[in-house]
Amino acid sequence: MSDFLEIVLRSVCVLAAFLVLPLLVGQTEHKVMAHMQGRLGPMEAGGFHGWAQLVADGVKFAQKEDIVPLAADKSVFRVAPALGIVSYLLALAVIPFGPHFFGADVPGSLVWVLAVSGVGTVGTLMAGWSSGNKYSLLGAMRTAAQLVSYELPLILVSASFAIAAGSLSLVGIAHAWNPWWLIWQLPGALVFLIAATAELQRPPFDMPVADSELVMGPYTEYTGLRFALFLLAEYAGIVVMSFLLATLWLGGWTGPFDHAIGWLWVLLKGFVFSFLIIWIRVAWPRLREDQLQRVAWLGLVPIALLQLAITAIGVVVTSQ
Amino acid sequence: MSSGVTGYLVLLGVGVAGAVLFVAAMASRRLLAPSAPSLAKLTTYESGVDPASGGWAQTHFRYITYAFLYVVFAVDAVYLFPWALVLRDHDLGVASLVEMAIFIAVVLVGLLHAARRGMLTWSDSAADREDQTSDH
Amino acid sequence: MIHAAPPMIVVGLLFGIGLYGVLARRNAVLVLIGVELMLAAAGLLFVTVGSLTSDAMRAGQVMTIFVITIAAAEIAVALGVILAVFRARGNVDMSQPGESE
Amino acid sequence: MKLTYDWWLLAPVLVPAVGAILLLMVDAIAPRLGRLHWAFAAVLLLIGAGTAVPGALPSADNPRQTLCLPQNTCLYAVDHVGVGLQLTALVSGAVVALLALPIRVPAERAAVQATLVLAATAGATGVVAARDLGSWLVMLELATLPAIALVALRARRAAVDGSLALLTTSLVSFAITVMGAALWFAATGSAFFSGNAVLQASQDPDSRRILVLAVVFIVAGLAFKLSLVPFHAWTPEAFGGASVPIGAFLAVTSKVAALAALLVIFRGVTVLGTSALAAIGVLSALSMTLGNLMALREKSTLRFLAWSTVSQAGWVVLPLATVSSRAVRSAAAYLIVYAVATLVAFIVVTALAHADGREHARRLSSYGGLLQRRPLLAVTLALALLTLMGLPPALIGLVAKVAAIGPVAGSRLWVLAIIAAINAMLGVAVYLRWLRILFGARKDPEHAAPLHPVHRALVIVGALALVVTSIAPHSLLQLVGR
Amino acid sequence: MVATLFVAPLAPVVAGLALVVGDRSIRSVGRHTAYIVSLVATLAALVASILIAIQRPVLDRQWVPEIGMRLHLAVDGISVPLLLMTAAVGVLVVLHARHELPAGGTPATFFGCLLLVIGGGIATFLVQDAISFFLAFEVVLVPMWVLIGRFGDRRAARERSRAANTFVLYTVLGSTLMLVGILTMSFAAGTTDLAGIAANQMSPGKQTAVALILLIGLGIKVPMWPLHSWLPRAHTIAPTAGSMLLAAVLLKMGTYGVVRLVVAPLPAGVERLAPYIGTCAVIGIIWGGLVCLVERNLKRLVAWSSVAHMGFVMLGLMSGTTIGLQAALFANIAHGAISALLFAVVGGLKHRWGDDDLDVIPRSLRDVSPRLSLALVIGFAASMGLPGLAGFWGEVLAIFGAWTPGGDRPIGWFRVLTAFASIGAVLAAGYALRVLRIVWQGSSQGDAPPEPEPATDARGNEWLVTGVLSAAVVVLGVIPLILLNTTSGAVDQLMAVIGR
Repeated sequence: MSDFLEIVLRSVCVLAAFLVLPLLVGQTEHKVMAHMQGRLGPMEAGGFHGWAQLVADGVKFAQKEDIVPLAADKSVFRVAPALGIVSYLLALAVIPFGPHFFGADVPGSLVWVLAVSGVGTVGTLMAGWSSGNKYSLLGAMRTAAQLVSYELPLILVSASFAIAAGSLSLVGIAHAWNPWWLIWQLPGALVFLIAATAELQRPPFDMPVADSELVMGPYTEYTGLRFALFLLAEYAGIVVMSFLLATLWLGGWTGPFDHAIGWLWVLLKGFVFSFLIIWIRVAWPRLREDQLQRVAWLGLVPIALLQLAITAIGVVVTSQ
Repeated sequence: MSSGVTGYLVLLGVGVAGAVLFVAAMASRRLLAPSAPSLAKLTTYESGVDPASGGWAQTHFRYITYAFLYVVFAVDAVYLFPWALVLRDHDLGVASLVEMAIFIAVVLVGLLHAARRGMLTWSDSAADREDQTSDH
Repeated sequence: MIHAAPPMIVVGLLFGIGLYGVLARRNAVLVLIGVELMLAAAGLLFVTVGSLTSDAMRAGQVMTIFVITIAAAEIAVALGVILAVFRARGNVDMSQPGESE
Repeated sequence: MKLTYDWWLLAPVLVPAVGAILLLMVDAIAPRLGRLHWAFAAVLLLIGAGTAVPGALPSADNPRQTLCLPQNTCLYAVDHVGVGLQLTALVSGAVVALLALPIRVPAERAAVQATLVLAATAGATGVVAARDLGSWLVMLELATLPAIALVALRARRAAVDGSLALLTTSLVSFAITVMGAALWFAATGSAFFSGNAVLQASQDPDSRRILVLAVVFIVAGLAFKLSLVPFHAWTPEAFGGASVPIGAFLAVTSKVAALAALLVIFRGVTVLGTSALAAIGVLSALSMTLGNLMALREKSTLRFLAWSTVSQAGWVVLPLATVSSRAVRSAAAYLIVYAVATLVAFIVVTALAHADGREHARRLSSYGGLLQRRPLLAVTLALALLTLMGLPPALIGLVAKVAAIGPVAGSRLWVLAIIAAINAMLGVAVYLRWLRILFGARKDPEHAAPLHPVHRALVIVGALALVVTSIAPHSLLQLVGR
Repeated sequence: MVATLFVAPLAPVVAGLALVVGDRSIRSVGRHTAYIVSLVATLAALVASILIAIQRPVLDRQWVPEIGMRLHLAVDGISVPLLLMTAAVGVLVVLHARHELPAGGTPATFFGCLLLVIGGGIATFLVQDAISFFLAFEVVLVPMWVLIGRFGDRRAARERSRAANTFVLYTVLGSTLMLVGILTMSFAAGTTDLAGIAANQMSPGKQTAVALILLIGLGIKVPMWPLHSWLPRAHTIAPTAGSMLLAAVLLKMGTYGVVRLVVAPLPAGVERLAPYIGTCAVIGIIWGGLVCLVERNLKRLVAWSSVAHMGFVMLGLMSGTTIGLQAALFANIAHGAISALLFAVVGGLKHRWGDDDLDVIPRSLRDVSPRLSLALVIGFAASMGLPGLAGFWGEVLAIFGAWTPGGDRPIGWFRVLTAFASIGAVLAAGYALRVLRIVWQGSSQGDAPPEPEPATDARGNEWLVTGVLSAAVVVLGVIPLILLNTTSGAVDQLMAVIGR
């Protein structure tokens, strides 16, 4: 019984986190982008600096009519949005905010995160395929290409972190962290950041949803709440990836007084990366599809492999 | 939280929660959102012009080589994670390092060859180049 | 530890479905999927048995990884061939006999 | 957990494998070498064969093992039979490479094909020696997948059809084989093909049942690769579609791999008794009969050879219907003889296809009067066919048939023996068709070029090989030990 | 003098191969050269055989250990006569081929194939190792196939290839079945040596099974009713020389095989099967006789008559008595000589008149060609079993032996069989006389005047061949003991072994 209660509680907490954190990131994006572009961004909703903007957006989306085109593959079309959110929800559940402060502890949680976060992209793929729309199809294809190209460096560098720590669980990795990693794993971290951005199809890697040529890519046919769920999934993705990187590279909760405020450190580090991802969006122009693949295969993969080599050799040398 | 199974049960619960969230959202939409379908709304959107020839038009798929590369590499990544755990082992460490180095090197040769043969350049000419085999 | 029965049932199901797909479907891609299901069944059986038996070499788990790898290699080749077939024929239906030169 | 390494013992596998990588690198560095790669491949394979030779000497201890774990179970072991098979695979691979040498292909394709041949040969030599499930599966697949790619790489319509047939069957077969392996593991609880684990398993009725199931699965899976009826459907398609040297590769090297894989299992399951092996007898009988019957009415050379392969495969596994170490040797001996004869036949066909054009070489009828047109080719082909028939003057074929029937007659499987006898007759009828055409009315192609020197050399070597082995069968048969 | 053991079989084989291969690849060989070469080879073989027969050398050594094949060459009383006959017939055949060379291929190929067959025959009677016996058995197939298929009757191309293929397929089936039997026995005995196999006694049940397989296999070669159907076809089509070899050498291999592989090592099995095989033999005798009564084609008639004769041989073998065995061996040789003679003569006639149908033979052959007609008379007289000629002893002794069968064979049934066999003998007399009458007084309906022929009578080689064969027939008929004595020793041994 107590087990059951515990399970429910944890699930609810994770859900809550999942609903709050992305909104924070989203709001941050609004404001940061605005200020970087010399604007104010949302100011009205909720009064103080438009803090309730995204809530308002949500309400608005909920009220919009939901259209399923005749040409679409109905069932797939309807289910697609769920995949994104569920996958990132599951990923978020295992990210530790402290040595004993996490949704679910599973051995090899790193592998778990990598596995489920990949599924989110499949949701996009389904959306694009089922829409029965040329833009969407093209977008879906590009999504697939991007997935296959950037999943790889992501996995490789994650492996590099795992090797450095000698553990597959995020908690274990965070425990094994020491300041040297900041330099030792720096290339890996950069690759991770870029690959993650690409995975999330954030600018400058938003070729699939390139609104200027593909309208909205896979999401073209979506309206109302389903569309909102895709947005939610995107920001949830940002959250997951940032916190994951924070755990892997910056040792998660480790920091001054971490036994007391470890979770705060995690949040802090996480948001730093979220901020970076937003910044990247503002700073760089969109890459062309061929440039995308080139970056992945001739840039990230070799660097990732290099990082692997460095890590492995380092581990062997130090452990002998 | 001791037994190894509970963690997975929590994940199950989280999954359920996600599903519930989705269902709830859809329900709320059903309550709040209007529904007045019309043909104009339901037709495929192609920037205003009437849709030509169904949505699943034959688009040439240039990424197949990337798909191959991904399959090869990503699966090889499978070996990295177990490796992470044995690398610190004293009598396996160095040996496994060497083996993994050989392994990655072989894969890299493949990548190198693919790159050299223009599989990674952005064109499908490599895929269906005219072949002048003397036929047998 | 996890009980043996459920995984075994899953193994049976996967293999059966895969076999059905192989036998019933004429589209090469679907056959390929069927094969993958069978392989998955085999892998699951390996890892289950491996977790039940106390083997110093973790043979079961290792075998699973091998199977996964080989399956991937197969997919690579298979996709290539299927693509070539599609280029040559315009469909990947296996029931129609190939004209053999 | 330390392993012992004996690099000389591993060389027959490593040389081709490393060679494949080298070839890719060379091609990446100097992309314009083109067909030169075939020469590299041939040389590498011959070197590999050279490294295998010491094991073939009667003095060599039997079996020779390496990659041994502390509790001396070894992952790699070659006995005399194994060495024989390894040599066959390597040499046949080299011959295929040489056959392909003169054929014009796009520069980038030659390299890839050569690499694939090397890789597949490495797999074939490896599966011979594999003594644990893991390397067994990996090597088996390493021997199979490149073959599919090789067939597909010709990129002609028919080749593609053939490769699709080959692909689907081999994928399914592999899935079944893996399932069998998993069941094996479940039954014995060990990933080794060691007899004693099987013995323990065969004590307990439950695990024995699982084990029998596993063996059935594995045999079925390998039957695909050996193209035994009823798993033979891909053979004519693939042979008809593939380029002729690749056909030779499928007919010889792949078969070596498949039989080697079967033998590895066979050694393990002898404790199960004949119950599990009755299936092999049935398959063998079916393949012999159907293969011969279909070959009797076949008009295309390559498909003819495909059907002959089917029936010969039946002969190869014929001894395995009985449980004895003699059976293993007999099967290996027959396979080697079959390999030599078939290879020679393919050499002739390739040479002809290169000189007179594939279209001409593909019709059986167009071999009319080859004796007047190209006596060398005709005589060599006749020798090869006689060997496959098992009639003097091709003594070696006769000896092979004796070896194949021996165990069956020895353990008094009358039905099987008589079916074999009838099929000996059918086989003679089959090959006589072609032989008659050779001596028959002359039929010239529209344009005939002289033989390519490499091909001519190969033909002569092949003829000599058949003659020598016919005069002294011992020279070839001692490969499989005694 | 071990060398003779090699010379006897190898001289023809090597020469034959040289002729066949050399003719194509090096330079085409002329008719005369081919003739000389083959004559020399066969003479060498004959001389060697005679030496062997006198000195009885033995050679025994490893050959192909993988299949337990030894190189064991020797002769005994049973094989010596066959060996000599084969060698002698070989020479005669070559002589005859000089006189009558069929079209269809180069002379070198023809002579080469003849030599290969002869060599194979000689080898068969020399080897003492079961597997090499099988091997020698197979050697003759391909050359014989070429002889029938390429050099056969020019008038019927399709029939030619059919006859050739039927011959090869039947024989291959037979020999492979024989191989199965051989392997079974050698596996049980642990040796492939004929003596060793004979020494090892299997359980009666197994013996019966093996004996059945072997008898079916060898019965095809002998040929024994109902497995004979390839023989008439082959004989009709084959060139004269081919027919002579077929009758005098190949069929003997079959019976020799029965003696060596069935009668000697499997007494119990033979005893159990004897009634049935004997029945088949007798049916063969009657059947052959009846067909001969109506057959108008001379060559086919002779062929059918040999089916009948072989029936006698099998009957003798099945009787399981010394007499019967002796009779069988004697009849074997006798039939070799007689049918060789007949085929030579009939072939000559066919050569002359382009057809061997009884109708086309003009009025009273004896006027046209006395020598040929004499030979023909002798031949048919012998084959009808006239006392004083070779045919007589074989048949009479066979019937005599079968009248009181050895072991616990069903006496009653064997008496019935013998009765029918003697009826067969009567039939033989019938058809022989029929032919002779026609030859003597010309054909009943063909009243065309004999068109003048340049060389209608036998001259030179043909006369030599027919003469020698006729002489042999007469000699064997007058003093059978020369043959019976040679065989008796070995036969007694054999009976001693079986008797236990």
